[in-house]
Order: sequence, then C-alpha cells, then structure tokens
Amino acid sequence: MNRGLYLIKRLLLAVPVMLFGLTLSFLILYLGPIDPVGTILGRQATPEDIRQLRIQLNIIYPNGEPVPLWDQYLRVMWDLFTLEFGQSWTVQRQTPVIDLIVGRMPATIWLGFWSVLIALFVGIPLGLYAGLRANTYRDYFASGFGIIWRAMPNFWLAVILAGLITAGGALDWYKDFIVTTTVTGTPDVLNNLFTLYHVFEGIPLLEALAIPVPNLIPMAIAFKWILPAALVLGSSSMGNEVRIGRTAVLESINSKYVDTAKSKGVSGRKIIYKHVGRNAIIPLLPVIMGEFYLLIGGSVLVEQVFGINGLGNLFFRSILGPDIPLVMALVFIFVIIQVTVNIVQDLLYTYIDPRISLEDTQ
Amino acid sequence: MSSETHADPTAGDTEPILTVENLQTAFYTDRETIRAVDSISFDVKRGETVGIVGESGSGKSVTARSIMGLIDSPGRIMPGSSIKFQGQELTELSDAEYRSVRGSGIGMVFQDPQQSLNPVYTVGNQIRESLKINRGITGEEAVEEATDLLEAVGIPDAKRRLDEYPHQFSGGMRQRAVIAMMLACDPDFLICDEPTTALDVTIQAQILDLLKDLQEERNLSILFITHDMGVIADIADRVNVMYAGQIVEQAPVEELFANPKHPYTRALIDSIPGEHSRKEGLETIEGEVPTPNEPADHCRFAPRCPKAFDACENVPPQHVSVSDEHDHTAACLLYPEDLTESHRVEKHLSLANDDTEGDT
Amino acid sequence: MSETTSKSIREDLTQRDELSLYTRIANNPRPFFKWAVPMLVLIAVEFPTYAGVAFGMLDAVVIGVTGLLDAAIGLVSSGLSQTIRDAQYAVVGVLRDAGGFVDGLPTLFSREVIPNQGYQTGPNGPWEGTFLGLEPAYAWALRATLIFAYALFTAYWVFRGWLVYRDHYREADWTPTDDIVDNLSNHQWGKFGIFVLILFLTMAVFGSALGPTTVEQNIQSPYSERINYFNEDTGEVDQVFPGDANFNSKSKGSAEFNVGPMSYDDYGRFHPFGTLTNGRDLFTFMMGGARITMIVSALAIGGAALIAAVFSMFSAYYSGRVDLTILTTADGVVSIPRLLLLILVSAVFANHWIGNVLNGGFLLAIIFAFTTWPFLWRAVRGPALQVAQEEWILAAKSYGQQPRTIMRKHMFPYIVGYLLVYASMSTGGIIIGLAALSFLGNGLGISPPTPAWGRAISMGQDYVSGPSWHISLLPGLMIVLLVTGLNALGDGIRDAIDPEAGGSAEGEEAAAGGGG
Amino acid sequence: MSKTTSRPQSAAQGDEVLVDVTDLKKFYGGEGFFAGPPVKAVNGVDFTIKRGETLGLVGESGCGKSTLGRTLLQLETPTEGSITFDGTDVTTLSGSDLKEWRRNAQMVFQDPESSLNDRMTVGEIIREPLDAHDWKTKQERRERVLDLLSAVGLRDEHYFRYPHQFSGGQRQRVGIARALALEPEFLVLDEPVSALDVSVQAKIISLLEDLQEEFNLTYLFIAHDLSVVRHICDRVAVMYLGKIMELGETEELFQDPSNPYTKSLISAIPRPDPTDTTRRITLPGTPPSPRDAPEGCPFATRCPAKIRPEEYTHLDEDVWDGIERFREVIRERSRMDLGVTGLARRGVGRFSRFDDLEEAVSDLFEGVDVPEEVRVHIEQAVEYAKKGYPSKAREYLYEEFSSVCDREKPKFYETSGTARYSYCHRHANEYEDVDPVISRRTSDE
Repeated sequence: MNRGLYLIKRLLLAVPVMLFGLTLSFLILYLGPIDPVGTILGRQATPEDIRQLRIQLNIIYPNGEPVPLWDQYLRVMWDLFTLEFGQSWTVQRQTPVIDLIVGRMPATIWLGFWSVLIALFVGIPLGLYAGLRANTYRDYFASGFGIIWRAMPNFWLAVILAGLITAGGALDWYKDFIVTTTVTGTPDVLNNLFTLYHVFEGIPLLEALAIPVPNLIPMAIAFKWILPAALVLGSSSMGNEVRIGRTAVLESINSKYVDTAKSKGVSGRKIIYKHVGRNAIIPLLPVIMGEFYLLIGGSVLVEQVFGINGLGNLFFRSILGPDIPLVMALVFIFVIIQVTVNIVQDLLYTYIDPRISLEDTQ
Repeated sequence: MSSETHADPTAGDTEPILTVENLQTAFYTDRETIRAVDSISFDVKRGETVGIVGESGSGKSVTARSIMGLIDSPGRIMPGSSIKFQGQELTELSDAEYRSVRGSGIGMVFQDPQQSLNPVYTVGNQIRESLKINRGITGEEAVEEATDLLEAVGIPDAKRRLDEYPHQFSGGMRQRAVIAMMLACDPDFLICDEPTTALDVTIQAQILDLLKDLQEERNLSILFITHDMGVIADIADRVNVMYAGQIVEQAPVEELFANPKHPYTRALIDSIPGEHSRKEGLETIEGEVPTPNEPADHCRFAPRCPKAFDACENVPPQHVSVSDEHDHTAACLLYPEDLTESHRVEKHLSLANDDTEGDT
Repeated sequence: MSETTSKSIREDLTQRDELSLYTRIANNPRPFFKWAVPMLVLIAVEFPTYAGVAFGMLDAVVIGVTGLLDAAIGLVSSGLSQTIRDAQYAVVGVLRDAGGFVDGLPTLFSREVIPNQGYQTGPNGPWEGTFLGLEPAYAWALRATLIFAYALFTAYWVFRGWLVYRDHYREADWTPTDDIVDNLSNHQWGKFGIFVLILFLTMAVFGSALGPTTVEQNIQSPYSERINYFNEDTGEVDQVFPGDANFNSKSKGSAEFNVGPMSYDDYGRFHPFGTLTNGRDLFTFMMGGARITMIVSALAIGGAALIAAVFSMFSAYYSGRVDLTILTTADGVVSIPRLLLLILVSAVFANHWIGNVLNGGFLLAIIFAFTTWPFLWRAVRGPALQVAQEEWILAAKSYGQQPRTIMRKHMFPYIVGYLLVYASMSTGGIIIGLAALSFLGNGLGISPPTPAWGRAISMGQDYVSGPSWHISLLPGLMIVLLVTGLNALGDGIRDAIDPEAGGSAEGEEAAAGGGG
Repeated sequence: MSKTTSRPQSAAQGDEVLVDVTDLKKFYGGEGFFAGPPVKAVNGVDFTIKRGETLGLVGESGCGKSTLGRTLLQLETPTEGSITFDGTDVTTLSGSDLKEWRRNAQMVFQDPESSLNDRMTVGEIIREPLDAHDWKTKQERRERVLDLLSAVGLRDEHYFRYPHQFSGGQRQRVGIARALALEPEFLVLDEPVSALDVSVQAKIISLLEDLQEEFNLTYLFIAHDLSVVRHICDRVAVMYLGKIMELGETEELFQDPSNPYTKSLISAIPRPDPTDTTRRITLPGTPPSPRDAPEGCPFATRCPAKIRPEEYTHLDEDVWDGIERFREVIRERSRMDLGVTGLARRGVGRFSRFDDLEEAVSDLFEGVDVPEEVRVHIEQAVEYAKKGYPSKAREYLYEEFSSVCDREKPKFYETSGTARYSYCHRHANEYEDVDPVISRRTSDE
C-alpha cells in the first residue's frame, strides 16, 4: 500500500471519530437543561419575540410545530461542515462567530507556539541526558524536574508565577528586564509582529502575495510577555518528555544493535548520537504530539490566570454564556485540530520508524 | 590448570592469534555471585575455527562478550584473567583503546540477526559506517565497496538491497548482512555467537558454507559458539566443551567425536536423537545444569555424572592430557586412565594447588 | 519433600470437597489469633469513623446510581421510575439512620478525647477545655500525630495479615505475588508513593478529627453554636459565633489582615496552615477537600479502569473489527479535550439535580471516568495484546474454555498490574482536573461551601507575593505531593511487576495526560 | 515408473484411520478494500493419520506446519477442505458439539515459557480442562491431576507450585499433563522440544514415547528439527510453502528421499560426525513469500532438480543459475511499492529507480558466458523493469524461461511400494529422475 492510499484510509477513519465528538457535544448542549430563549432574550421578552427567536433557532417550525431533534442535529452538523458558524448569542451579541474566533486566534497561537517549543527544547534534551546518565545523581536531578513538572497543576503554577512577577514579588524584576513589559493581558504588539512586503505589486495574480518579515522589537516584547505563560502551559509536557525520553534512551542503549555497533568499533559518542538518539525519538513522537492535546485544555486555565484574550478564554466565556453557536464552532475547531494531529502523527511514524507498515491499521 | 592446556607443542604450528588464560567473569547480584565464566583457558590460531559448545547457561556467550569487552555492570572480568589478542593484553585496555581492537581486529556476529541491526537505518548505511570507521572509506567508494560486500555474502541485487531496511530482509539475509557489516571492518578474527540458531536448517547450511568460504578467502580466525553438536562437527577444527562456566574437554574435532572422554561430552553426544533408531531409546542426563554460584572446589558435573565417586564432590578436576597422539585434554578425575583412583585424585589436587600458587 | 507430606497433600486434595482456609486456620490457630486480635482492636477503636465513611459513600453511590437509572428508565416508563425512586428513598433512609447511629459512638482519637479548642482564662492564663490544659497548638499536634501514627500502623498491620497468611496458611510456598511484593518493598520510590497515599487516605477518612476545628462548625454552619474566647479588650472570657470570629481573622495580604501558618487568631484559635481570605481555617478546609477529592477520584478511576479493562481484553481477544470500533470510540471521546468536556458538562448541568449528588462530585466522577478510560485503554491494550498472543490462551481455547473465563482467568491477572500502574498515574490527572474546575469556579467543580482544593488556590490568587502567600501555595503543594506520590506508586508497581523492562515508553505516554 | 494420485492414501490398508484431511486450505487476510493478496499459509494438503501412529510434520519456519496443526484442532477455521476425525467431519461442528469433540484432540505447545499461565499453580493449570468440561466431582478432578503429575514424572507436592519454579523441561511436562487431562485420543505436538537443551530434549521425547504406549495415543508431531522427527515418528510429511512435498515411512524417507526438497533438507542437517563427507545440497535464496507463492510447484524457485524448458536444456549450469537468480531479483522488484512519485515518474517516462538493475545483472552473470539467445531476453526484461514495469518483466521472463515446474502444479506420485508419495514433476515418466539430475548439477561446482 502506498502512502497516498494510506492517507485516504486514515482520513476515512477520522470521519467517525469527528462525528462522535461533535455528536456528543450536540447531545450535551441540546438535550441538557439549557434554555436558549431565556439566555438570549432575558426575562422581559414578549411571546412574539420568543416565537420569532424559536423559529430563527430552528427549534420550532413557523407553524408552531417543534422541530424534531434529529432534524436540528442534521442542520447543526451541516452548518458546521459548511463552515456556517452563525452569530454569537451572549459573548458579543450579533457578532459573527467566525470573527470572534479569528480575533482571538493570534494570542493563542503565539502562546501555544512557544509552549511547545520551550517544552521540546528543554524536556527532550533533559530526558536524553537523564537516560544517558541513568542512576547517577545527575539523572536523579534531571528526572526530579520531570517528576515535579508532571505533578504541578498548571493553573497553580500560573497563579504562583503571575503572583511572583507582580509588584513586590520575588520576580518583580522580570517586568523591567531588558524591556519593560507586562506579563498579563494581551499586548497589541501581537498585531505588529510581522511587516508584510507586497513585492509582487502590479503583477496580476501574485499581487495578493506578501512576504512577512518579522519585526524584531515587537517580537522580543511579545516573547518576553508570553514567556511565563508559555512555560506554565508547557510544564507538564516538559515533564512527560523528560520521563519518556529517559526511558526511551535506556531501552535503546540496552539493545543488541548497540552491542553490534560497539563490536564494529563505533565510538561511544557516535553510538549515542546515531544509534541511540534516532531510536529514542520514536516513542517521543506521541508525547510531542500529545502536547497539542494538553495545550487546548490547558490554555483555558492559563489564559484565565494571565488574562490573555485567546481561544481558551473565549471558550470558557462561551460556555458560561451559554453561547451555543460559539461553543459548537470551537469544539468543531478543536476536534479538527485533534484529528489532524493524530493523522499527522501516524504519517510521521511511517517516516521516522521504517518498521511501521502501511498495511497496519494502527 | 593452564599448564596442562597446551601440553602438546607439536600441534602449535602457528602462533595463536588469541590466547585466553584463566578468564573469570562474574556477575554480582544482591543475592549471589554468579561465576558465569570460571577460569577458562584456550587459544585460537590464525586461520582456524575453534568451537565452543555447551548447553544454555554454560557461559559460552559470556566468554564471547568478555573477549569483545562487552561485559556491563553487574558483570566484571576478575583480576588475574588474561585475554591476549595478537600479543596485546585486552583486559588492560581503556575504552578508547578497545574500540580500535573491535571491528578492525575482532568482529562479532550475534545470535539474533533481527535485533543486531539497527531498525531505523538502511543496511547500506550500517555497512558504510563500518567502512568509514575501520577503513576510512567514504562516499561513492563506500557504496561500491558495500555492494561488493553484500554480493560477497551472497545477497543478489545488492545495490538495491543497500537501500532497504533490516525488516525488509529475511532472517537468513539479515545474518548475511551482519556478516557483511563485520567483514567491512576487515577483521582478523571473527566471533560467531550462535549465528545460525535462529535460522532454518537450509539457511543454516548456507551460512555455514559462507563462513567457510570467507575464512578461506580472507584467512580469518573464527571462534564459533553453538549448542548444536552437528554444527560444531561441521565447522570447527578444534572444540572446547563448556559446562557451568568451565571448559571440561578440549580436543580436535575428529578426536572429540571419535573418543569423547569426559562423561558430559559423552552424554551430550549420546543424547542427540535421530542418529539412533527409535528402538534403542535415547541416552539422557539426569538433573539440571547448575548455576555456578559457588567457587569451583569440586566437579560441577558430579551430581549428574553416572561415573562420579566421592572425591568428585571435593576435588576440583584439572585438565589432563587424555590422548597420546592428539592435543586432547579433559578436566575429569577419571583421567589419566593409567593411574589408580587415589593417584588420580592426588595428581588433580597437586595440579590445582600449583595453579592457585601460580596465581598469587 | 518427605514421603509423609506427599501423602498428606494427596489426602488434602482428594478427601475434602473444599480446601478451605478455615480448616487450615483450625489446624494451626496461633498465628492467626496473634494477628487478628490486635487487628480487631485497631478497628474497634475507630469503628464509627470507618462505618461513617462507608455509609457516606454507599449513600452517595445509591443516590447517584438510582438517580441515573431513574433518568434513563424515566424515558421509557414513569411507573418503573417511581418504583426506583421509592427504593432509593428507602435505602437512603436506612443508610442515614445507620450513619446517624454510628456518628454518635465514641472513637479513640476524636476531638472529644483529645480536645484542642479552648480558651485562656487570662492574658497569659492557663488554657481551659484543651487536653490536659495544653496550648491548642500542642493539643492539636498531639492528636494529629496520634492519628497519623495509628493510620500508618493499621496499614502495616493489614499488610502483616497478608504475611501471616503467606507464611502459615497458604498452600503454595511461593507465588508470583511474593516476588512483586518483595520488589515493591525494595523500591524506595514506590514506598514513598505508598506512604503519600496512606497519608492522604488518612486525611480523607479522619479529616474531621484531624483539623483544629470542623468543617461543620467553621465552614458550613458557623452561626449555629458559640465558642468561648478570652477577650483582651475586656479582659474577660466572651462568647462569639465562629462566623463572626472568622470575619475578624481574614487573611487579606496585608499585615493587619493576615493569620499565617502556625499562628493563633484573636480568638485563641490555632491555624496550622493559616486562614483563608474569608477567615476560615485553611487546614480544616484542606481536610474537607481531601475527602471529596479522594472520593471523586476513586470513583472516577475505578470506573475508568473497569471500562478500560473490559475493552482492552475485548480488543485483544477479538481484535479486528471489535478492536477498530473501540479504537474509534476512544478516539472520539479523546477528540474533545477533557477539560473542555468537563467544563461543558458541569456548566450545562450546573443547576440540574444530578449536579448536586456528592456536592457535584458524582457527576464529575462520571465525566472523569468517561474521559479517562481511553487513555487507560490505550496503555493497557498493549499488554493485553501481548497476553492474547501467549500460547496458554490458545491452550485454553483448545479444550473449549469459554471466552469470558479465558479473559477473566488468563488475561485479567496480567493486565491488572499494568492497569494499577497507569491508573495510579492517571489519577494524578483527575485530581488536577478536579482542582482546576474548582479553581475556575462559576458553578464548575465541587459546589461551595463544600471545601475544594482548587477554590483555595483561586482565593489566594491575588496574595501570592505578600504575607498571605499561604492561601495559594499550600494547597498547591499538597496537590503536587499527592500527584507525585501517585506517580511514584505507579513507578513502583511497574518496576515490581516487570523489573526487567524498566517501563515501556509507549504505554506511559498514554497515561501521562496529566497537567489539567 | 510410478502411479499418480490426486491425494496420498494410507499405507497398509488394514489400519484404522483416525484423522483424514482432505484438500485443507487456510488463508489469512485478503478481505476488504485495502487488503493485499491473502497469505496462503496452508494451500491444499491431504493426508491421513492412523490410530496409534506418530506422524511427523516437518518444514522450515513459515511453511504452514503450525497453522496446519492449529487448523486440525479447530483453533483456526479452515478456508476450505475437510477434516474427518473418527468418521465425523469436525469442520462442521460448532457450539457444544465442538466443545465435546475437543476432549478427543489436544495440543502440546512449543514454548514452555508461554504455554503455561504463570499466575496459576500447576494443579490449577492441569485441572482447568477438567473444570471447563465439568468432569466428575472436585475431589476426583484433583485426584486425576495428581495421577497425571505422576504419569509425566512430577510429584504430588508440585501441585501447589507455580510454573516459575520449574525448569523448561518440567514445564513442558506440565503442558503434556494438561493435554492428557481429558483423556484425548489424539495429540498435536507443536515443536514440543525445540526450545529445550539437547539433554532435556531426550527426556521429553522418551516421556512422549512412553505415554503413547501407555495411553494408546495418536500423535501429530510438528518439528523443524529433522533428527528429532527421525527418532520419534512412524511416518513423516515434509511441508514447504503450504504444501506437503513428500510423505512416507520415516526411516525409508530419511534413507532415500524422493523429492528434491526432502533431499536438500535432509542433506542440510549438520551431522554430529566430523568425518562425514556426504555432499551437502545448499539451496540458493530464501522461500518465496506465502502471499506470492509460485503458480506451479512451490519449490520451483529454489529446486536443484528443476525441469528446464526443452529449448534451453543445452545451457550451462551457471547460466541457468544466473537466470533463476535474475528471475528472483525481478520478482522481488515487482513486489516493491513504487510510491506516488514513482508512479508519476513512470507515467511521464522518467522512471529511474531501477537503473541499477544492469549492475545486478552483470554481477549475477559474472564470469559466465551468456549465449546470445538468453542475453536478448534478459536485456528485454531489464528494459521493461527500468521503465518501471517490473511485473511486465516478470511475465516476460515467465513466458520465456518457465518450464512445467513453474506452470503446472505437480501431482502426487507414489514412489515406493510402502505408500510413499512425492509432489514433483520429475516422477512422471517423461522426465529424468531426481537423483541423477541433482548429482550431475552439483558435481561440477
């Protein structure tokens, strides 16, 4: 089976998974005790307003008959898959959901990007180091970090870190370190990270293309501002990477092919870089991919504590609303991310581990 | 013990390439010390194949790993052990020095070809690695050389095979690839640790033929380790029979099969099925192979030996010559046959004492 | 072994119908009684506490389960659902009566026996009402120490019971479990995990006796009963409602409004962990939180492990389409990030009656179980597949053993170890998730005023740098300690059941999804 | 010279047949939209086992012998064919009938580590079949277990021990006791001694022989170790790639094998005799994948006595060797996945991945004088493959160089009076017999 066919198969398998997630959310929201009319119109609504709204929300037909649940379900699903997300109910009334989401996206992407990156560049090297120095004090030290990172609730860590950076805290200096920034809220530099150069001015078709060039100062400010939040969000992934990295190295270092490589006269350093390192990456792949999963959930809490106006925060507010169109749209987006990450992971596997056969389903 | 090992000078027409003397490798666990290899001595001459044969747990693989310097904690090669390769004492080498011996000096083929190739690199990559480290060959030349090596070990369509991963090879081909990888180091000496055990009999035949051909072409010395008496008869020039960490008999292969002297060797040969008709029944050895966790102050085979007598329980048998024409020794209190029992015991005791004094 | 023992084995095996433990004890009763009598005493001195916990949990489970049944059957037949409700009322009534009865019984380490709440009779006068007239801090410390010592000893004595069974009454002189226990008892890190777990279980069970005051008096109904205190202004002993006292003992981050750890407030009340922003005792709050946390996470992980065990065995035994279906379902559940689903469900059901069972904990436990099993299943599926490949499974099929029996007898004993490993690691995630919900507040998580760890962290948010640092820091550290302990326990069990492997990297990832 | 038959018959007519297998097939996979071709593990076998005899089933790994054993016991559902046991067709049994029948046929497994559940005591393990069938009372079950323990040479006090406390040989005894618990008539022994050391092997073999005599058992003894088979079996069936190649009385088959595969296999056993000078037939290459088995004789790709097409009989051995190896190279390449890019490049005629084929060819025919008539075909095939159509090259070579061995399935020929059957075209009257061909072809090496 070649890779193209494999991808098609994986995509087909993703359909029931997505439907399951979305259906579940639908059932909770539509079968649960939510009163959309009351939520939107408040108490002082006239019966006519209520009737109009019900028709609009596809709860009753214009003739007053209630719309069956499966009919509502099909309508909701159809709208989602055609990317018709509708308008917000409560978070920002009458605003298209899509606008709300797009507006909150940059902060979350910026936060997620750095949390993944920091976790990767700290967690994996530390894990590999611990594995190579297994059962020494250096190992215990490095693994100790991993254990603590895994055990710390990230909202708590966020509270402590944010608290220490505020006035009078032990880390107060951070705010004035190099450039003066805050660490909470959403700075507007995010809109200024890149300058777009329209180099193809005047050339038809290519005209719309622009080359983004990073603006260093806003970049630095935005980075410094996001660093504490990103550290917190990435902490448990970092812990997982230390731990799994260590185990993976140990597993690989005790294998027969390392003995064979030694018998060939390969040097210790080369054995580690070439033979151990590459094999140790394989079990780390799901951990790295799992970061996205932790990130989506964790962003709700971290954004809450650091006051970042991102998707996590939006999701929280939409649920408290309750703002059903917004919730469904966000769940839809999260599920798509999740499913995509899974497929990417499976495809990456076939590249980094030649043994994975494309014939196998999983 | 060692004094008797190479008593017959006539057989040694060439210098040994490898001399193992009084090798002791022990594993320290919380509960006990396992003397996996307990004072063994043997040598291998240039261009010959020496076999080590024994059942599982006899210490034959540990011997191989000791020579390769692959003993990891909790195992340790005990002081007083000596492994001389081409005149160089291996037990005293540092890690870096050992590296220069491995590969270009001694290569090793392990039992399970499935596990001895790194699954994430192509076969070609792993052969080229050998070439680069040991012979400094890189680039296009390395590809050519690697192709030639795969062809030399009988893999058709070698050039394409270089780009395949180990899991795409069949078991026999994988073992060929491992051999090619070791040959790429251009070693003088090859240790084969049960290289055919995981393979089918027709594939085993191919590998044995291959090893013989290669030995002839390259004047390789081979230390061949197996549990299979048939394989040892086929490939070895001289044989060491191991039991519970010790060598119990040493002889040229024809001599060993024609006149096995040690009761263990005899039992081993007799318990091979197939050569005897069904009606005769099989010779069996009672009991189990012991774990060598106490010092060798007795014969470890004694509890299972049909010919054991009282002294076997408290006298450590030493190697004595058991043949007039051949370089054939056995560590058994039944020999030398021409002495009475009490004289034999005395002789072994005095040899044992000489040996311990020599050590200190 | 001698001829005679051999003969007696044959007699044992062929003469009796059942090889009962009872007969073996009857033959050699001494070791049993030497163990059983102290055990009985240990249980007896704290029996009302254990019974109270048991009745409380039964009560919650009965209400929760019948409630769910009621809701499900109510869709079909209202008559049946009425019957169920009647049954529920009956059972709960009995349980509450029984609970009330045992509540009245005395226990050894109660606050009545070693009281710590008292008052001074003068500015530096002696303490009235405390144990032996000790300072409240010492009286409390004494009681707490005794309780922990008692709990640790009881845990040891239970283990000792197994040793007695092993040495005196078991037919086999060795079993694989012996090795596992030996390995675990040589595993310092694993033992640390066990210790932490016992510590927190003690807090959950003996919480009301451990705190310097009670949840009831200090938090839930602070205006029902007055307490005595020495009023420095008047120089007399006065009476005050705990609620009013709390009002003047707030920790608000400034020097004048702060009662820090290991200090007294103006009413002579000792606060080991200081007070909350509303003046309540943080330690008492934490003990109350420990109980609800342990109950919810135990229910959740129990449910998840059950589902995961059954599904993983189905996956491995039947493989193919069954496996694929379970895989798709698991992926579907996991496709919605867990915390989001939790928030979603708790918010939606915030005002529904099922959201009130166990102060909202029951519903949370169900959601946690529902969202955790895919991780456990993924982690245990590997070992299950491995067992399914073993030849003894084929052997069992060859003599016609039922699939159900094969799974129970031949697969389950192998995966249960791994299940424990990954369950203890996943429990950390559940505890953190639970705290996260209470942290977010807004009707999520455990409903106030029932104490919840996350709420304490949330309260202290603004006072991290300052005198009231303890409010956020201490609850967080307790969570870190508990989760670390559970991870350590998981590591210990893993190394004990599989000392060679040193852990496979793949399985752990699946269970590692902590972090909230 | 010999008579042909579609299926081998039982030897002496008077003996009672216990197991009769007819055209049994077992395929794996091959269903569903994304599946590749099925694995033909057992591809049509026929044989009978007489009451009280030991039939050996030998072959190399992957030849389907274990699958055959499991299918016989209904642990796998056969794809096709029938298995008659004592007159009943067991492939049609199900539910309680099947369970009842299972009492008659039991299995001893290869790996003593894996065949016993480590978490159960030996007593429980042996008793489990009895429990599953609700055999008599509990006391009687336990008594039976004790009797079985002593029958296999273990002691009463082993009842409460766990498998961990036993050596490999002892564990295998426990496995045998469990198989005997329900008093079966028929035992499938799936490599029962392969995982054991030689000295232990001998003891287990003796035990099996004694038990057979004591309980009048019928054995199917599966093994890859021919010397063990030679010792214990009355008759032997030799399997290769899902087919039985030869079947006959043990001693005769070992002394004078008819089939080229049996000959090669027996000659490959290393003999514990250093003075042995018999020429070993070393087979080239490896067995083909059971997904892609040859159309004709399964052994055709490696056979040392393969029949050559009429028009090429005059060619040198070396040339033929080269041609066969070249065909194998092309076969391998035709199984390769070209990938999306490969297919795209082929579409626009810019395929270059197989450009190294010429090198492979020159290596295969190194030092061989290849006649023009052969060379053109080889070159044509190389051309096809280089353009990205290895299957076309494979077909082309098949058209040009295939013989009856490649094209037609052989029949079973009775090659001696003692009911010996061999699956080979060479036994037909029009072809030269196996022995002279092999000795001629191997002598000039």
